[in-house]
Amino acid sequence: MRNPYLPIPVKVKKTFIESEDRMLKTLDLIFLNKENKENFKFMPGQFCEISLWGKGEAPFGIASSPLEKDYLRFTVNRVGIVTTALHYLKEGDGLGIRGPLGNYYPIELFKGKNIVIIGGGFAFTTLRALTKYLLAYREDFKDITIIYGARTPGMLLYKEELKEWERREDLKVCITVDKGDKGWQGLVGFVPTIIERKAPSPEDAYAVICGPPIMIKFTLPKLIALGFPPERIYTSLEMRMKCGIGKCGRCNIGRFYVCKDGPVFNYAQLEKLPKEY
Amino acid sequence: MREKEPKILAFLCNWCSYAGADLAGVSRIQYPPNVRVIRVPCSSRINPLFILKALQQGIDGVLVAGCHPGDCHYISGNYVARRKFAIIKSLLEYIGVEKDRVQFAWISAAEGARFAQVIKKVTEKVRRLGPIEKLVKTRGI
Amino acid sequence: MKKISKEDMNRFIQSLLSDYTVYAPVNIDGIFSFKPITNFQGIDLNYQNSKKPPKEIFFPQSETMFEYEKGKVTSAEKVSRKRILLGIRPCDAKANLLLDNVFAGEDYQDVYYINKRENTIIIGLGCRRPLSTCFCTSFGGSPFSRDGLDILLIDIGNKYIVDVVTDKGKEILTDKFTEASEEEVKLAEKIKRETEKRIKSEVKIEGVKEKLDTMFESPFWDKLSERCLRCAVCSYLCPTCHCFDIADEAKDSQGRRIRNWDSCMFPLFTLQTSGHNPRPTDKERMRQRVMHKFNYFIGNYKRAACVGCGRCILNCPVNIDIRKVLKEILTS
Amino acid sequence: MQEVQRKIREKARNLLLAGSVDFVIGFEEGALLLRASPVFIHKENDVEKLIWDSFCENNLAAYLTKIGNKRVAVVAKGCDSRSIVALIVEGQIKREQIVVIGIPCQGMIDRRRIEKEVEGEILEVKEKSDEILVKGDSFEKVFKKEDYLYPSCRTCKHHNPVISDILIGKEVKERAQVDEYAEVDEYEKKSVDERWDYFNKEVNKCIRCYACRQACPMCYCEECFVDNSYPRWLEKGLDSSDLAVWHIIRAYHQAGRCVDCGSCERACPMEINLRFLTKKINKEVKNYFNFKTGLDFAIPPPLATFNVEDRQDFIDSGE
Repeated sequence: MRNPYLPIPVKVKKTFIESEDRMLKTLDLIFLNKENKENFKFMPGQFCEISLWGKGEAPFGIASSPLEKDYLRFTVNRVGIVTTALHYLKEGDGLGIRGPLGNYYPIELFKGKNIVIIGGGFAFTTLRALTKYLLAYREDFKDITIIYGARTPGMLLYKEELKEWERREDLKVCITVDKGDKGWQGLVGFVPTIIERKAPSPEDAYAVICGPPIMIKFTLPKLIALGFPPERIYTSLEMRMKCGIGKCGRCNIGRFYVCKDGPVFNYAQLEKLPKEY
Repeated sequence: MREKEPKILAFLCNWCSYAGADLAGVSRIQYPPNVRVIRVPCSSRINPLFILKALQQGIDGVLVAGCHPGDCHYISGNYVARRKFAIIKSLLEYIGVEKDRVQFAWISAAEGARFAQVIKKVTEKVRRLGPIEKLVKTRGI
Repeated sequence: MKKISKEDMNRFIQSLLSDYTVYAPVNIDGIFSFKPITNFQGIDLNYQNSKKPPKEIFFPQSETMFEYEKGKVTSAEKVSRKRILLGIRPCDAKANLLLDNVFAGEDYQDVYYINKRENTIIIGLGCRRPLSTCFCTSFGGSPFSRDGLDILLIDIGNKYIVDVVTDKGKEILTDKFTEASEEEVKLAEKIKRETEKRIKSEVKIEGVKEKLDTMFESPFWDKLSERCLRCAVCSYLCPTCHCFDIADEAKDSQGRRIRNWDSCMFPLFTLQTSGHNPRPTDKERMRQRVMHKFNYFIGNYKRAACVGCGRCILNCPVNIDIRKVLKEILTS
Repeated sequence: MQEVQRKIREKARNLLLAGSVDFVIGFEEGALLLRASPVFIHKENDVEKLIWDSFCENNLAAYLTKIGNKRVAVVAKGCDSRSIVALIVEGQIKREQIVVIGIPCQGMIDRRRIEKEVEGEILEVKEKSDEILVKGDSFEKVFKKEDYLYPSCRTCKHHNPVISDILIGKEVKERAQVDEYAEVDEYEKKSVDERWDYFNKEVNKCIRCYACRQACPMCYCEECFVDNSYPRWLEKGLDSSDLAVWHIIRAYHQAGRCVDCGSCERACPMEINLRFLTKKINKEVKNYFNFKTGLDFAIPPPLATFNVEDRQDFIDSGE
C-alpha cells in the first residue's frame, strides 16, 4: 500500500523573484529519482503539498504545465512559516512534495470551445499551467483570451512569458494593472472593468477565473451579465488544508473536500454549496 | 566517565547585568564556562515561557538577572518583572521542580566580580542537582 | 455459541499477552481508558464505557507518521505486533466501521489507520447497563450488536457467552472455550432483549438530513451556539470524529511529522494564513459539527456519523444535548 | 430556592420588557440530572425557562467577553460576581453594559462525587432545603448538601455577590473560619519528588480539549499562547512535557485573575485536579501582593503594577 502522507523527494533547480515587493518567488523543482518523475502525472489545476523538513506542509497550485518536463513550477507568496522558509531555499536544496492532488480544469469540455482565462494577482499560477497546456494543443480550441490583472506592473507574474504571449497571433492577451508606472503602456483598471470593456463573447465559450476573493466577487456578475452560464464558469477554491487527501477535515465544504473533490469547481456547483469559503 | 557538565542559560538585562558580565570579562575574572547568555532589553522582557522552554530543551538551570531595584533603565521594568518572577518561581517549586533550577539575581554594571560569583554559585547549585529530568521533552525535541 | 468461565477468561487474556499487545479498559482515578496491559489484573471490566473512545487505538490522538533526518525519511510508523482490543462496547465498534469509510475508503488509503486496524482483533463486551443517555438503537446499533467485532462477549454472571463473529476471532479461541448449553444461550438472549428494552432514549434520525439541507442559513445555529464554550470535549470524546492536524516537530536536521486530533470547534481549525476564516464565529463552527455528522457524512456514506454512545452529552461542560439538538432540528 | 427562581424570572421579564437589556444569561433545567445549563433569554416569554437550584455550577461571566456592545443581564453567584469585577478592572467589559442579578449562593453540589457514591445510574433527583435525594433502579440515597459541595464552594469566602444591581435572596453567612489554602499548605509539605509525581500524574490525563480555558471567564485572550504558531511555544501533541508547560502557564496566567470558582475543574472531562495549581497561585498573590481578585474596582491587577517594597527574598541581590 502506498503511503499518501510520504513526500516525494525533490530539489530546487532554480528560483527567481517574481514581484517588485519580493514577496512572490517562483521555485522550479526537479525529482531526485526517475521513477517518481515518471509516475508523476498531472493536469493543469492540480496542486501539491510542498513539504519542508522541520517546517511543515502547505498546498500550492502547480504553475507548470504537464508538458514542461524539466521541472515542476510553483510560485509562493511569502505569508506564513512554510512560505517564508520556501523563500529562503536555494538552488540544490532538498524538499518534498505530495501530489498531484485534487481535480483539474475540465480540458475535455474545453475542446472546440472559446476559452476566456481571467486571473488576478498571484492566483495566476495554475492559469499559467492551463494556458501553456492549451497553447500546446492550440488547434483543439477556438479563441483563447487571457485577461490578467495585478496591482502594479511590477507585481505581474511570469512577465517574460506574458510578453511572448502578447506577441502571438493566436492568443488575445489583455494585461491590466490597478496603477501603472512610468513605462507602462498597457491597460489600467480593475479586472471586472476590463471584462466589461473587452466583453468576451459567451458564445460557445468557457471562462476560468482565479484571483483574490474580492476580484471574483465583482467579476462574476459581469460574466453572468455577459451571458456566461454558471456551469461554464470555472474557478479554483482556496481553503486551509493539511492532508490533501480528504481525511483531515479542514477543507470540508458541504459534503465535499476541496482538496479531494476540488479545488476546481464551476459556479453551478458552488451555488449549491454552503458559502463557507 | 566524567560527569556531564551542567548547562546554564542566563538571561541578562542589557543595561546592568550584561554590562556586569562584560566587566567580568574585561577584568579577566574567571567564572565557570557552563553559562550561555541571552541578552534581553530588560528583565521584564522575560516571559516565564522562555524559562520553561529552556528547561524543556534540556537546559539544567536558568538564571535571570536584571538591574537592582531603582536602577532600571526603563524606570520600573524590574519591579514589574519581580512580581512575575515571584509567582512563577513559587509555582515551579510547588509542582516539584527543584528550587535551584530557576534562579534570579540583581547584578549591576559595576558588579563584574559579583557577576562571576553569582555564576559560580548558580553553577554549583545546579551541578548538585544533577542533569534535569523533569519537564524535559521526552523525545529530545 | 461458545462459553468461557470468567476465571478461564482471565487465564486466556494472560496467555494472549505473549503473542499480542492487549488493549483493555483500565481504571485510572475513576476514569476508564483503553491501555496496553501487562497483566490481566490490570483490567477492569466493570465499567460503563471508556471516557476517551477506543478509536484512539487505530487513530491515536497524537501519532508520529514518520521521522526524518537530513531531508530523508528514516522510518515510517508501522505496527508489526498483533493487537487485541478487549472489552469495547458495540457502539464504539460500530463507530470504527464509520471511520473505515473515511480512512479505508475507495480513494486514498490511510496506511496508519489501516495498518493498525488490520492487525487488531476486536473482542467486544455486550453492554448490560446502558445509561439513560445511550441511544445506540436509534442509529441501528444495540447493546449487543456484533457489527465491527470479531468476538462478542455476553456476561451472564459467572461466565461469558462467546459469539464468534469472524474467522479472525475464531483463530484465537482455545479449548477453554466450550460449547454453550441451550439454557445458557437462552439466558444470553433474554439478557440481550431485556437490556435493549432499557434503552429509553430514542432519537429520530429520519428526515434530519433533508431538514438540514434547508437549514444552512437558519437562525437556529445562532441560538444553539450561544452557550457553547467552543472547547473540544465533544469532538475529542466522540468515537466518530476524525479531523486532525499535521505538524512537524524538529530540531536541527532531525525531526518527525506528527498528526494530532483537531476539532472543528476551534477557531484555528479553518483560519487561513491570510487571516481569512471561512468559519469565523461560534455559529459556523457549531453548524459545521452538526452538519458534518448528520448531513455531509450521510451524503457521502449514507450514514450519520453518530453511534449514540452519549459521551458528548455526558461530558459537555455546559450540558448541550445532541438528542435535543436533533429533535429541535426536526421541529424547527 | 423556589422564591429565588420566581424572582429571577420576574426581574428578567421586567428587564427585557423595559428594553434595558438585550438578553439575560441565566440557567435552565439541564439535559441531565444533577445539572443545569447556561441559557440566553432574549424574549420575555422565555423567562419561565430560568431556574435556580444547587446545580448552577457554571461561571456565567465566561460569556461576557463575547457580548460585543450588547447590554446584558447576568445571573451571578459570589464567584461569578468577582469574575465580573475582575473583567471590568481588566477593561474587558464595561460596567454599564452589565446588569448583575446577584444571588447569594449556598454552594453548588459536586455531582461527580454523588455519582461515584451510588451503584448504578441516578434516575431521579429531588432537592430539599439542605438535602439531595437521589434514586436509581436499586437504590435510594440522601446526601447532605453541606457535605457534598464542590471543593471550591467548601473553601469559598464570598458566597454573597460582591456587586449586584439586583440582589435576589437573603444574604448567606460567609465561612469566616475556613482556611482557604489548607490544601496548598498540606501539599507544600510533601517532598519535591512527591509533588512532581502528583503533578505529572494529573497533567498526563490531559487531552488538550481546552475546556478548562474555555470555561474560565478570565481566559479571554484573542489568541492563547498555546495556539500561537509563530513562535510556536508548544507542540500540539500529548508529550508530557508540553502538557506540563500548558498547565503551568495556564495557571500562571491566572495570577491575580482567578476567583477560585472551580469552573475549569468542572469542565474538565478527565477530572484533572486543576484547582490545586490555581489555588497555589491565589495563595502566592495574597502572600506577595496582599491581593484577592474581584473585590475592589479601585485596585489594579497585581501583575500590572508593583510596589517598591515588594518582597524579593527569592532574588540574589548580593546582600
